[in-house]
Amino acid sequence: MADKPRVAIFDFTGCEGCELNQLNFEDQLLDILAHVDIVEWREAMDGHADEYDIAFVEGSLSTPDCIQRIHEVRRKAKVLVALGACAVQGGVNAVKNTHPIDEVREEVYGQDKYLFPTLPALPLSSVVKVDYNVRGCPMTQIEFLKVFTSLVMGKEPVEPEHSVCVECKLKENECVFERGMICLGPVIRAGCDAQCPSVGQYCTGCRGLVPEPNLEGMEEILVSHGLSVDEAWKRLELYNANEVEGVRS
Amino acid sequence: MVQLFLESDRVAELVAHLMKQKSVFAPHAKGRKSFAFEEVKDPSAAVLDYPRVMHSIRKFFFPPQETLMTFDLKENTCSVAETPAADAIFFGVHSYDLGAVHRLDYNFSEGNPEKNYIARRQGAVFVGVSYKPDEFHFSGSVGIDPYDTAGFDIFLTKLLDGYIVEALTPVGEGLLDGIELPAHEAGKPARGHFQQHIYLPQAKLGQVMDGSYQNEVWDDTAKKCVGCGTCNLVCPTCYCFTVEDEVNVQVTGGSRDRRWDGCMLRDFSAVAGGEVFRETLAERQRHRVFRKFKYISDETGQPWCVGCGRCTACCTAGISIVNIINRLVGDYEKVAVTPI
Amino acid sequence: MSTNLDINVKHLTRVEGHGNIVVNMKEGVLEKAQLEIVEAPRYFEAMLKGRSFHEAAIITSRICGICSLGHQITSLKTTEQALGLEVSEQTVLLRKLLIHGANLQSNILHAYFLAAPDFLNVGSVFPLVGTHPEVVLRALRMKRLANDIGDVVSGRAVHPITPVPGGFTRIPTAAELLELKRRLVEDMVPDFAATVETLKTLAGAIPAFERDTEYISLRSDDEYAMYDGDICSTDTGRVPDSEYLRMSNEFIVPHSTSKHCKVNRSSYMVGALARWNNNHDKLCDLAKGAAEELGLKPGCTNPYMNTIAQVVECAHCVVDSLAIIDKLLGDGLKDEQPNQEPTRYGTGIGCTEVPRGILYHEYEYDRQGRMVKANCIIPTGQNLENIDDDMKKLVPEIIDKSKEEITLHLEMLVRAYDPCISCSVHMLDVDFIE
Amino acid sequence: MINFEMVSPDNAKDLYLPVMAEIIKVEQMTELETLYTVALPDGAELGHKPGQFVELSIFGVGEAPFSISSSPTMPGVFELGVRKVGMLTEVLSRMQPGQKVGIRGPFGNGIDLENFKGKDVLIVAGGIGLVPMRSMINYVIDNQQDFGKLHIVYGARTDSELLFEDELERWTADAGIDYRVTVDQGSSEWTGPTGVITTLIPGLELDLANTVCCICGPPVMYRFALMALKSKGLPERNIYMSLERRMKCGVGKCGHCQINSSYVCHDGPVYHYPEIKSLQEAL
Ligand SMILES: Cc1cc2nc3c(=O)[nH]c(=O)nc-3n(C[C@H](O)[C@H](O)[C@H](O)COP(=O)(O)OP(=O)(O)OC[C@H]3O[C@@H](n4cnc5c(N)ncnc54)[C@H](O)[C@@H]3O)c2cc1C
Ligand code: SF4
Ligand code: SF4
Ligand code: SF4
Repeated sequence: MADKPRVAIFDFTGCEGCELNQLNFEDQLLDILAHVDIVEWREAMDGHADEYDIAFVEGSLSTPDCIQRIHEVRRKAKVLVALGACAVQGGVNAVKNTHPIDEVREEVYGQDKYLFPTLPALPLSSVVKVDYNVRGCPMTQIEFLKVFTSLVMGKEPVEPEHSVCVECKLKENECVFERGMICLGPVIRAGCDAQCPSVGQYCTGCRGLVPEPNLEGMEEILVSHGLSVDEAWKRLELYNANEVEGVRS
Repeated sequence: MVQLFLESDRVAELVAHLMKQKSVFAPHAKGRKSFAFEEVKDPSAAVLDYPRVMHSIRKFFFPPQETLMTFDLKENTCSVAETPAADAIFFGVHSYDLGAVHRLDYNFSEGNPEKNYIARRQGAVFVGVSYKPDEFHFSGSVGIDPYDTAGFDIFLTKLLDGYIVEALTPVGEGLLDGIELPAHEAGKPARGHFQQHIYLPQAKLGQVMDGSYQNEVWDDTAKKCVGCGTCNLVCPTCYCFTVEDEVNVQVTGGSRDRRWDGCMLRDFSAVAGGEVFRETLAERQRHRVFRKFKYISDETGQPWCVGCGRCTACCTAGISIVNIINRLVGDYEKVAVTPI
Repeated sequence: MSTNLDINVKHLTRVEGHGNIVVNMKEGVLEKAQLEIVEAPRYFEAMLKGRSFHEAAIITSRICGICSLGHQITSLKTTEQALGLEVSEQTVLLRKLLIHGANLQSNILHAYFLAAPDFLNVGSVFPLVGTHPEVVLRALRMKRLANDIGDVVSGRAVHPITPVPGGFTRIPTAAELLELKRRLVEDMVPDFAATVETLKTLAGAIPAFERDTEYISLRSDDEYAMYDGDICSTDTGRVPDSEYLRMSNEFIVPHSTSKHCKVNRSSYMVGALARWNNNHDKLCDLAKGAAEELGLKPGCTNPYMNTIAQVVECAHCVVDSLAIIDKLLGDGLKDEQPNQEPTRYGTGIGCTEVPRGILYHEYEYDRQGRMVKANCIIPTGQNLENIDDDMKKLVPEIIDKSKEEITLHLEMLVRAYDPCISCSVHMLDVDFIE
Repeated sequence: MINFEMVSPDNAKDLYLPVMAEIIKVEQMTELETLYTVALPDGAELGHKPGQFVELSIFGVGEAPFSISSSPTMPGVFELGVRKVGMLTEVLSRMQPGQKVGIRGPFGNGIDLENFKGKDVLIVAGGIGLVPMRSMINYVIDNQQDFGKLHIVYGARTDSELLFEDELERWTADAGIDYRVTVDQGSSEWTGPTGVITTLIPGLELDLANTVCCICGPPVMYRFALMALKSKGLPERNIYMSLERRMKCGVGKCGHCQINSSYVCHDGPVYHYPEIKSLQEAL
């Protein structure tokens, strides 16, 4: 990328919190703009672009229209970065996938449920090739900057594979288990600097599971700290329903 | 050795006296029921009666995250980061944590002596305090007594109403100059009992480990272990690290930083191409325990575990290193012991 | 004068979420003037079913990143009422502080980043970096501080972390609050004055358009109602929040994946302008002064003035934040644990003023503390019918203008409402024809 | 207490600070592998032994270990053969002559030349394993008087992945070298043998008691090469192998490269087989 890379930002099914978090780079926004040209960003500007070097995409895929649009984005983008839990894992949206889809529709539409088409909430990677992930709900700002500077430098961003506990311990936080709470940190990917335990809240798992998680072991931990088996899996599912579904027996 | 007496309500006075001479670091209450070593700002906030601090004082000599060098991307140059000497009094250290510092001294000094650690380590003065073993301590089983004064400049032994104060080095004696303390006449009280034990004398552990490479305990433990790495990160004798370059947003420079790492983590031994040299949690757990009880121990004759109990206390899955060792001891002695 | 007009703005920019403006006039007869909501439906009520009360606010705050704090606080109030969890005065004060922070950040974002480019005739805030650097830097500084209120008090401005049922998992320190106070006084107050000055020079760009409608907001005797109060209509006065269903009356229209609302007339408006019309007497002097300078008068019926009402409200947020910080520090911060021991299991209703207007949640929990039923009524949904009615009145009034100008007027109108579309589609998925 | 004396700060070293070395020449060997010729500042000699490695760093990207591929007999510069596999090697693959990289080292024990002197030398190299072994090969060639016969057994996945083609030709032509090569899967142009590297070992004519062997290749190769060599009758004590592990410091501190109790960066990467036979994690 010789000249300034052209960047486009898109949103699919999600809360747009990740995009907002980009607008929240008050201290770095001008530096970021110095390195790239933003050519399309519906939430913040008018205009469309036909081609771009990097597409940042927020949100999960949940309608036929989404699927069509993501293919188009992929075609036009050299590098596609999934932004946030919805785009990377399906996010909170995927909780609906754990209920039979008919039940979901009935809950919302009652007898009119067959009027409305819907798909399970899917991560981008289930439909197109995703080059890099910026995880988190909302996407983690420090990680976004890492991926961003890496792309500007032309190097591959690397994703952490260790658990949130590692970062939590580096900060010498009191483990929230010590406060009689539960926490998903042991099986969740680091990169957020253990944001939630650092302020006394348990890690709800927004950054996705570590590779090869021992989920049975995690279930045992949660149950030994007072959750029912069902509740334990529900907590694990909050952001990771698409991954956990396969494992839960 | 001259023994002096410090009343409980004069501890803050002693801390204030020490603060006049050097900066003082001491345990402070942190969170709901934890303790952490921090620089003392208010002498009355220093705590002497605590089970264990979350991180041992290793964090001052080998910080959790540390910049090794900074670099300039435009000029393609680098310069080494400052590593100032600690030059402070560490007040209220438990004997096992000082034992752990000595082990780190060995690791960073033998082979290639590392400036970062050794420079930071300079000027450190240690004031120890005895402790009452809780349900996790087992340092008695690895040869470190709660009253062990080895390496301390001053040691405080807890009595009901105060502390016996002993200056053990000339530095320690100097620090006590100018504070009036009465002599302590009676001897030291008997120390509290450990609730946790390894069921075999330390000297025989080497033999136990020799036959333990293939043992079911590793697989059994791996079923419960979630590989979060906490046991490595809290261990006062763990010294592994990883290194990563950070680049600023302007993309003009950055720093090469290191942070604590742990052999329980999957990516610790992963290389490009996807090969992971210790693929399973069982192999990783074994490596951790062997690092504490065999590998360096064969070289030095000392266990590299100091019995602080942190890894057990912090393990959310409830895995106990004492139970693992005792399972191995049991198999070695052919007797049944507690399950892990 | 053209008698045929066909406007179709697909995926309107600089609003939150996906919506299309469709206007269709044939031979002088307006066939269609509406905001079509095409955001994908998200099924939040279904997601909440069976979830622990610990998770309710975590999930509902993901309805919307822009108003995540509003959803979170409303959800917590609802859960606390349903489970009989008392919260301390400190908790309430901290929540009010958070609401001010969120309101500030949202209003500043809207005024500077989303609306201002219209006044200055550019497509986004980015070109302003070159042409009006001091304005952009000021906007960033104000937004940073507003977000920092969220970061300090709730751990993170977007999807706050520490507010949980029964209180907070972490209480900010006195030093952190003092620093916020210092920055509010030293930076925010002068920046606000400068904002008013800047806006005064742009006031001519605000279209003159009036349409009388019903305005609904919270109202309280004690203060400018944000955290709680009665539901108050300019048409029919105050009712308690338990009557929220009657005061919103959701109904389905075919061109929107979000439900519409009406009460006493064909439509009503919520948001900063509704709050101003109902509660201007409760504003602080700084806000009242700003309103006067910017020409915002009680009983205002120009929806474009919503942006101005938002700016005026900012002054109140700043002044009241300072008062809250003083009170918290004066009382002394207490390291309280959240109260999470339910005393009952039943139904709760929560309503709060969030930046875009009144937000209602209603939950029912079972005896395990799991959600049985949930209902959320979102401000943008309540405004949609009002937007359509505005457009229907506006288009004939400006039909002499060029198509581009008409389109811009319509886009500006919709943006003036600062609609938050992803919020509004929590419920419905309706097929519509473009 | 642990019985030892801590080094004084004056004797401790800045272990992690690289010197800036210049890339003199870049030669694309295959699609993935590139050979870099590197010069230290002020014409300084690296002073390495065959089998040692350096830590190469690119600021902002990171640092990684690479074996020194040139023989110590090559003056003034040294060579690194690098396969593009990840973050650092990808950025490195775009670098041009004149650009500078950080170098620390040489590190590691290197090949214990004393044990090879006066003996026949057998090199078994798989894939990129030829990169480190080439240092030894060229060292032996340049010091022929000190060694007996040189056998080279080399295997690659395909003929397009064969490294150092000029040199391979020279080795083939040199009557003094017994050079054998095989590829797992040959292209239509390939006329040599196909099959995994171990298929070449039975046919070797070795003076078993007087031949010292060094093996280097991908992790899976070691066990099979060993089996073949042992069934050939080569005594275990004549076998050396160069191993690879993740490394973060190269100086025996970071812990990543440990094989049981042994540090690859310090005690290796070249191991005497009888010494690591008992290390379960080695092979
Ligand atoms: C003693 C030794 C000699 C080597 N010699 C050569 C050589 O001559 N030519 C060559 O192409 N490769 C060699 N390697 C392998 C080379 O170090 C890796 O290919 C390189 O680290 C990959 O880095 P990367 O950043 O491109 O890959 P990434 O996958 O992005 O690696 C990320 C990080 O993982 C670590 N890592 C990954 N793979 C390895 C590995 N195999 N060994 C150590 N650390 C690793 C590095 O620290 C790196 O920073 C050698 C390795 C060792 C240990
Ligand atoms: S609080 Fe959570 S992330 Fe932190 S150490 Fe405990 S379990 Fe791990
Ligand atoms: S601690 Fe857990 S829930 Fe919180 S930001 Fe990190 S990964 Fe997400
Ligand atoms: S292994 Fe466990 S008990 Fe032993 S020193 Fe380390 S943390 Fe303490």
